[in-house]
Formats: sequence, structure tokens, C-alpha cells
Amino acid sequence: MHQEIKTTPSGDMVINVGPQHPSTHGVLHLLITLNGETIVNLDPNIGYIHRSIEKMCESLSYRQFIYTTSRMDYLSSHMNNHACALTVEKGLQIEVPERAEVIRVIISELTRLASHQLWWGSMAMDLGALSPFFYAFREREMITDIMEETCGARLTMNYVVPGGVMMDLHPDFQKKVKAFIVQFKSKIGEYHDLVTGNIIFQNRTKGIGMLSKEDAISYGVTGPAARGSGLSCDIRKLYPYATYQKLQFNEILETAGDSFARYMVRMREMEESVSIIEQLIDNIPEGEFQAKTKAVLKLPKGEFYTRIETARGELGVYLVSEGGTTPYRIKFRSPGFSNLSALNHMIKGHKMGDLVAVMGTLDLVIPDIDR
Amino acid sequence: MSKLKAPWQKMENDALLNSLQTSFPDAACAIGSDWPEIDIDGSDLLTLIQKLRYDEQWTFDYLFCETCVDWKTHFTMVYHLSSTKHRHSVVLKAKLDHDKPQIESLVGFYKTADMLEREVYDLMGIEFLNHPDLRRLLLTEDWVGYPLRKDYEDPINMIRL
Amino acid sequence: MSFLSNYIKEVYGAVKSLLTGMKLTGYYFTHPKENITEEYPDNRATLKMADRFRGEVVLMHDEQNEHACTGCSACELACPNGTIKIINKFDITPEGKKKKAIDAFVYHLELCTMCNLCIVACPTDAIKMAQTFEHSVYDRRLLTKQLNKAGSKIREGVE
Amino acid sequence: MLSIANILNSFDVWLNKLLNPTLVMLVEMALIAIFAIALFAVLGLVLVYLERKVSALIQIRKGPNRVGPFGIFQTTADTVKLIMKESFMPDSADKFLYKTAPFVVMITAMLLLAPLPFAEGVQIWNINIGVFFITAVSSLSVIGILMAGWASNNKYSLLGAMRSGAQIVSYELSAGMAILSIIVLTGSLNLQEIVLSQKDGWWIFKGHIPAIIAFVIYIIAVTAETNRAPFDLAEAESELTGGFHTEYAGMRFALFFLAEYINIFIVCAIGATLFLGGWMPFHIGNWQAFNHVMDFIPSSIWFFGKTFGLILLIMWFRWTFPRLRIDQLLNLEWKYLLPISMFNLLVMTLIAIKGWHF
Repeated sequence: MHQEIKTTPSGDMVINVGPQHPSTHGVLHLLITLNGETIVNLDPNIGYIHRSIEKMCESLSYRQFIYTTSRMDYLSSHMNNHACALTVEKGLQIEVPERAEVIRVIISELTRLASHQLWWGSMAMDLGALSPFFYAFREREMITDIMEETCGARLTMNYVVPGGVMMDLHPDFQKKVKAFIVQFKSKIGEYHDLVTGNIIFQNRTKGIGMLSKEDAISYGVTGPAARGSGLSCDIRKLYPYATYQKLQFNEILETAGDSFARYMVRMREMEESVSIIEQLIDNIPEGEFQAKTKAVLKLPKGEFYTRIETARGELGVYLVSEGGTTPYRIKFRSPGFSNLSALNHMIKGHKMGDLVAVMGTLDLVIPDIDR
Repeated sequence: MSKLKAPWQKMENDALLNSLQTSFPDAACAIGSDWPEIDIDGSDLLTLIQKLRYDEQWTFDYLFCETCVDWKTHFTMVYHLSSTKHRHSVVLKAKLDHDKPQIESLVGFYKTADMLEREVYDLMGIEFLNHPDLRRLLLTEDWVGYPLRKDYEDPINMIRL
Repeated sequence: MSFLSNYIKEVYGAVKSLLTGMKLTGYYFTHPKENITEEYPDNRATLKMADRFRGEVVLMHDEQNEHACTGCSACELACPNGTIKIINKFDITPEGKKKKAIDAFVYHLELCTMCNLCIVACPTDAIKMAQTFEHSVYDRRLLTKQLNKAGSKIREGVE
Repeated sequence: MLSIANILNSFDVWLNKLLNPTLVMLVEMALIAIFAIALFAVLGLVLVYLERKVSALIQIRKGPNRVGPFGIFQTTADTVKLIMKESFMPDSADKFLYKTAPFVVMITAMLLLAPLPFAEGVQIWNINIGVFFITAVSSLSVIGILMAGWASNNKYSLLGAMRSGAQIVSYELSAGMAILSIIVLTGSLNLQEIVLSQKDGWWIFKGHIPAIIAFVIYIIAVTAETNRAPFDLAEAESELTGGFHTEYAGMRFALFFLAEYINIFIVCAIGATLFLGGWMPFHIGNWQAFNHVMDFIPSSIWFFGKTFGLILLIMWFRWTFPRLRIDQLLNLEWKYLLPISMFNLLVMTLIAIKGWHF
């Protein structure tokens, strides 16, 4: 049969980007109305990887549902688990030992670094430079090796349990993290030489995908994408959790609001995460790594909300409990979902080539959007 | 996590609660587990949001979570609002009856509500009045039923634990 | 003339930024020793995963073909995906009392997400995570394994 | 002295003795055809292997090393695979255009082989308008790409073809300008004469500043013309999933793939002939001993060495730079390359008139 090209009444061409597309990093399906090369409208059609984690969690106990969240935003899986554990601990009023909190924060910052490095490699690849991906993975491989040694898995670590962490740190954890910091510090200059300084990259990202601060708030955009337009929304700074109160780190803000600003926020955030790890790695307090918890966890009747800062933005876990052993209703406020809702506003009037640049700086992870 | 909520948060909540109670005598305000809560009926949501959003005293300009809980007898729409200026947050709960759940759409106030409400409509079956384009977001157009409801029966892959 | 001067400055800045990028890739082009890739199938003999790496669940047997699993199915309850099925049988102890023992420890590897909750829940530390990661098989039925070996029985003194 | 030119002449004389002239011409044409196809096949294999090894080294990984020692037979395996693959055709495609597009692109690549001076006196067709012939024929390949893009009735390939059409047409301007600025010095279009005129030094040295600028512009324009590296918008895989050859598979795709690599070889060969003295050995002033040693290396090695040096440079571009957007690409050509190359041409003519070149 002759597949006629779907055109809108005004004669623009409707083109399907995805769900099987090299630069959507997952099964995101965008229906784009094109007028020649410029994009008129973008309608995301999501749900290809919708497992309804919220419905699954309603039949899992408070220890079991934590592992499903690492399948949501798999690049910051440790932070998702951390958020759920915090919610359960807030409900049960469990006092997490100091050592467990510090370990959790170190592994969170390592995951944030690994996620930003993968983002940097794949963004450069989207824009056509194929080599940076391998340089980014050289450092990221060191982090995943550390994770494999301490937590037992490379990506979905499942290292957090209500009350602390599952196992103690591996003996040469600190040695390897320090070796990584030395290597990362010597190679971050290369990242900037190869991509940030490159005139072609700057032309491709400067002034593209403008997002004003008011729009960022109205669209609910959070994380580095919002900090690129000057909105200070770093949950680690505003509503500090775990040991973030005691740490000295500054929130990275850029005001330009275009793709290059969002790019620079993530690059400087990598250095910030390294400085946080440096502050913590030498003084991990002694003590046990997990608080004593009862065999069956029963949260009291009521609702609990935790907000934490993942690599992509603000993750909220809203847990309503009826006093049973399983959550009555759970809602994950995922950062990718609202970041995606701003994409249509940012991409209007740009060219096809810019779609890839803007989506790169939004750093979308599709299972995080569909849940 | 200190046992008590962070001290600065506790003091702020009380101040916010008092100001809310003075201006909204009819709505039931109470301290929830994290933030003050306002329980209202679904119908007078718009007037409340109008004040909360544009009143200088609060400027709740950031809707960071909008969801719906199915209590089998009725639905509650839960709105978590926060203000980027004053840095305080409030939880808004609107009660909807179970058979014909309808509520005003907040797309006029918050652009993020567009996709959030489409998702709630898709999974919970809440009708959002004058929403610009209310379609199913995650599931296919011809899907029958609303999966996140408690009484949702799916013969194929529903595991009864 | 200012147009001409910043035109030239612009071109000069652009070319310089391109050259720094090329200098870096040129360095890697001329230094093959920087290579980081691992030739997986060839180094299979020497490849050793971290000892905490979670490959698959394994029931540990000692030389006398004895294991420590009492059949209490704590792991079955702890598992979020229903991967483990414990089938019990009752054998008669010498004093004539009925005693619960494990008949088959059915483990569905294709359902397992390696979340380690069963290992933590096991009271007698009978099961452990092995470091194997090559799980692909041609027939899906092979993925449903029975962990307790034939003729194995529980070790004395394990309660 | 055993040089390829003498062998060919003696072979030609021997043939003339055997057959009458028309038959000789036919036999020689057949032999040349076989030589061209053989050269294509070998070049295709070597260049694809070279590209994969260069990209592997730059990306700190190993590159093909399984099929044969150091992965040499990897490309032969690829070609066998491509030959055996089923080259299906989308049913709503424009049948005739779809089938002829790869051949148009391949024919232009083969035509361009004719005037190239492979070695001293070794040329398929020694015409006195060599350079003019090359610039004219090389613009035909864009027709093949547009045919492919339009015929496969796929939105992505349509977009890809439109982009590459605009790109190739506009970049031929500054490529032509760069070539012109060398022709101003040589005075003749015959490639053999151009190479001979560089006996006492390559044009890039003799033409000093403007020649170097022309060389840089030529390299940039030529990378754009062959749809490569920072300008590979036609088949930008991250945006258009494959551009004009999305719907092609099997042997047809192999033809496109091969034609792209042959185009790179040809444009680098022209660059080497015009700027780096073709098969002329590298002489330095009056160092007789050094020059004498240089003459020992046969001239074809000089030609292929210089061409492969330029190919390496172009491959280096590909693995370092991100891709330009279509409007930036055209902006670069019309606002930067063209004015500079025109100004450069003026300076070169001034130097040629005044005779300031060496």
C-alpha cells in the first residue's frame, strides 16, 4: 500500500522521531511537525516503557519496593533508592547511623558523576563528535568498577536498605576512589579542550533552546536544566538531607538559559561532586552501617513526602500508607517528566539539528519519564 | 536525618499555617507530616489556587507534584505547591466523588500541569475540565479502564498476591 | 576597519579551538598504549569479577553434599519478583518425629533481578551470590534451575 | 630504468605489432576498465580498513583485529556480507530512479580517475583540460544523491538529500576558487604539465602564503563536498538516521559506501597533484645528495603516499569535530570561505603577474 506522507492542513510534514531513533536514548517517540527544516510543533508520545512501577509498588513490602525504583532513572539508581529509604525511615522514625549516611552520600555523588559523564559522552555523540564518548567511559569505568566491588552491581546497585546500607564498604574502597579523583582531575581538562572549547560545538549550542527562569518554574523544570536559566533549585542546598548540611559546596548557576549554559552547569557540577567526595572520603565515621530494624516494616497511617536531588533534577517520593505492610499509594515525581514537558516550548522555531542539541542538554532518560 | 524535622522547617510551617487559617477560615487547614495541608472540596479549587498563586503573600508559583489517591469511596487530588520566592510549601487536597470525578484543570496557572493531568486522567480516570488537549498519555488510545484505580481488574497480568 | 579586525580575530579563535581539539585526538592517535578496551572472549580465563558481584543465586554444598537450607522459605517471602519457590517434604527422623526438609529449591533465573534481598533474609546463610555472568542459554526452560543437588541433605546441627 | 611508463609503452608497441589499431584500442580500453575496477576494489578495502583503524586509535580502542591478522580481512568480510545481503526496495519507491542512483554516483567516481597522473607518464587519459574536466564531472555526483533521496520515498532521505544538494553545490565554489589560484601559477590545465611545473619545488612552497591559504580552503571545501566529518549532514545518523541511503541495503548500499571512499581518494589525489606535486619527489634546494636519494623512490609511491597523507588528515577531522547545522554550514561557505578564497585568488594573480612566486 502506498504510505502517503501525513501532512497537516497547513501543508507541514509530520515526521516521527522515535521510538526507534539513535538520539532519543530510549523509546521516546516525538511527533514533529516540520515546515521545511524548522520545527513547528513537537508532541511527545510516551509510554513505550511504562511498567507502572507505582502499581507494582502497591503490592510490594517496604523492603522490596526500593529495588524497583533503581529501574526508573537507571543512571541515578542509587539516589532513587536513597529517596525511598529516606521516606520509609521518616515514616518509621528510624535513626540512620552516621556512617551509613556518609556512605550513601559518597555513592550518590559518585553516581551523579558517572551519570554526568555518560551524558557528556552521548551528547557529544549526538552532535556528531564520536570520540568523546570513549574518553568519558574511560573514567566512568573506574566508577562502575568501584560500585561493582562495594555494592555488588554496576548500574542498579540496590545498596540502600531502610535503616542504612546493605553491606559495609569494601576495604580498598577509599584507595580506589582517591585513584579515580586523581585520574578525573587530570582528564577534565581534556573534556573541555575537545568539546567545550570547540567552536562548532559552541555554535551548535549557544542561543539554542532558550528557557527563561519563569518558564522553568512554570514547566516544573528542575536540576541542571533549570539551573542553566538561573533558577536555584538544588534540593541538596535548599532542603538539605543526609549529611549535605555539613558539607561545603556551592550551587552551580548559569543565567544564559540556552543549551550551552545547561551544558556548563553539568560540567561544573562534575567538579563540585568531586570536591564533595574529597571532603567526605577521608573522614568516614566508624560505627555500624545499618540501624536495627524489625523484620516486618509497618509504616503508621498517613502520608510522607521526600525530595532529593538526582542527576537529572528533583525526585519526589509521595507515599500514602494505610498502616499495612505495603504502601497504599506511591507517586514518584520524576524530573525527566517535567523536563520533557518544556521541550515543546524550547524547540519551537528551531531546526532539526537543534532538536538533538536541546534534547542532549535536557539529559532525558526515558524509563524515568514513563515509570 | 535528625529525628525532628529540620528546626527551621517546623517554625516556618506554623507561621504559614496561621496565615493560611486567617485568610481561608472555611477550608480545613492542619499540619500534615511535612507541610501544612488544606483540605477543600473539588469544586472551589480554582478560587483557592487563584489566591495562592497570585497573592503577594504566598506566590505559590511552583507546582512540583500533582497526583490522585483512590480511597475506594472517593478520590483525593493532591497538589504539592511551593514558592520559589518565599521557599515555603503547602499541600492541597481536593475531594472528588468516585463515580464522576471532575475537577478544574490548572493548566492556566502552571504549564507543568498539562502533562501531569494527562497522566492522572490516563491512569486514574479523573476528568479535567477545559484542559487544552486531554488525551491518554502513556497508554494507547483504545485502552479500556484506568489501571491505577484500586478496583481495576486486568485478567491477563494481574497477580493477586 | 573594526569589522575586518574582529572578522580575523573570529577566524583565528575558531581555528585555534579546532586545533586544540585535533591536538588531543592526535595525541591519542600517536599513543596506542592508552588503549583501555578489554578483549573479553579471549581473556575469559584470567577475567575475575569482584567477589561481591551478584551473578546468580547458588545453594552452597560442601564435600559431603550437604547444604544448610532448612526449607523455611524466608527467601521466598523476601523475593520481590517471586523468583524462588521452595517445595518441602516431611521425612521421618529416627525418633519417629516428622521433620520438615527441603525437597526442591526452584530458582527462576530469568525472573531474578539480583537484588540480594534473599541472601540477606536467609537465617542460616545457605544461599550465596555467585560471580557468573554468562547466563545466556538457547532454551528458556534451562533458566529454571533446581539449586539443591540430587541426594543432598541438610547438614547436622543447622536449625 | 624499470618504470611503469616504459612497461606500458613497450606493451603498447608489442600490441600494435599483433593487432590492427582499432583492436588495440579496444583491448587497451578493456584493460583500463579492469584496472579501474581493480583499483576501486583495492582502494575500497584499504580505505575502509584504514578508517576503522584510525578511528579505533583515536578512540583509545583496538579496532578490527579478529578477522585475519590485525583484522586485515575485515573489509573483505564486509564486502562479501554486503554482496550476499538482500537489497530489497521499498515498494512505494520510484523504481527507475532508485535503481540508477548508486550507479550515477559510482560512474562519476570512475570518470574522475581518467586524468589523474598516477606516476611519471602513467595516465589513463592525458587531456589538456584535465582540471576543468575534474571540476565539471565531480558536480554530477550530487544528482545521484538527490535521485536516491527522492526515490526512496522516505522523509528522512528526502531531508538528507536536500541538505547534501545545497552543501555540495555551494562548496564546489570555494573548491574551484582554490584550484583556480594554483592554475593561475601553472598556466596550464593539463595535470601532467602541472606536475612537471613543480619539478623545482611544490606549488605549496613556491606559492608561499596564498598557496597555503588556498590549500586550507581546498581541504575544508573538499571535506564538505564528499559529505564527510564536520559536514556530514546528508547522512547525519543522530538526526536523520541515515540520510539519503536509509532505504538502501546490500549491494546498492555497498556502491554508495564505496563511491564515498573513492571520492575521498580522488579529491585527495587532486589536492596532492595540485599542491604537493603529484608524483614529483621531494627536493630541497641544492642538496644534491638528498635529492638524488629522493629520486630512488618510484614516482607512484610518491603519488600514493601524498594522497594517503591527505586522506589521514581528512579522517582525523572526522573523529574530532561535532557536526555543523545546515545553516551554519552554508553560512561558513558563503560568509567565510568564499570571500577569503576570492581575495586569495586576487593576491595570487597579483603575485603571478609580478612574478614574486619562486
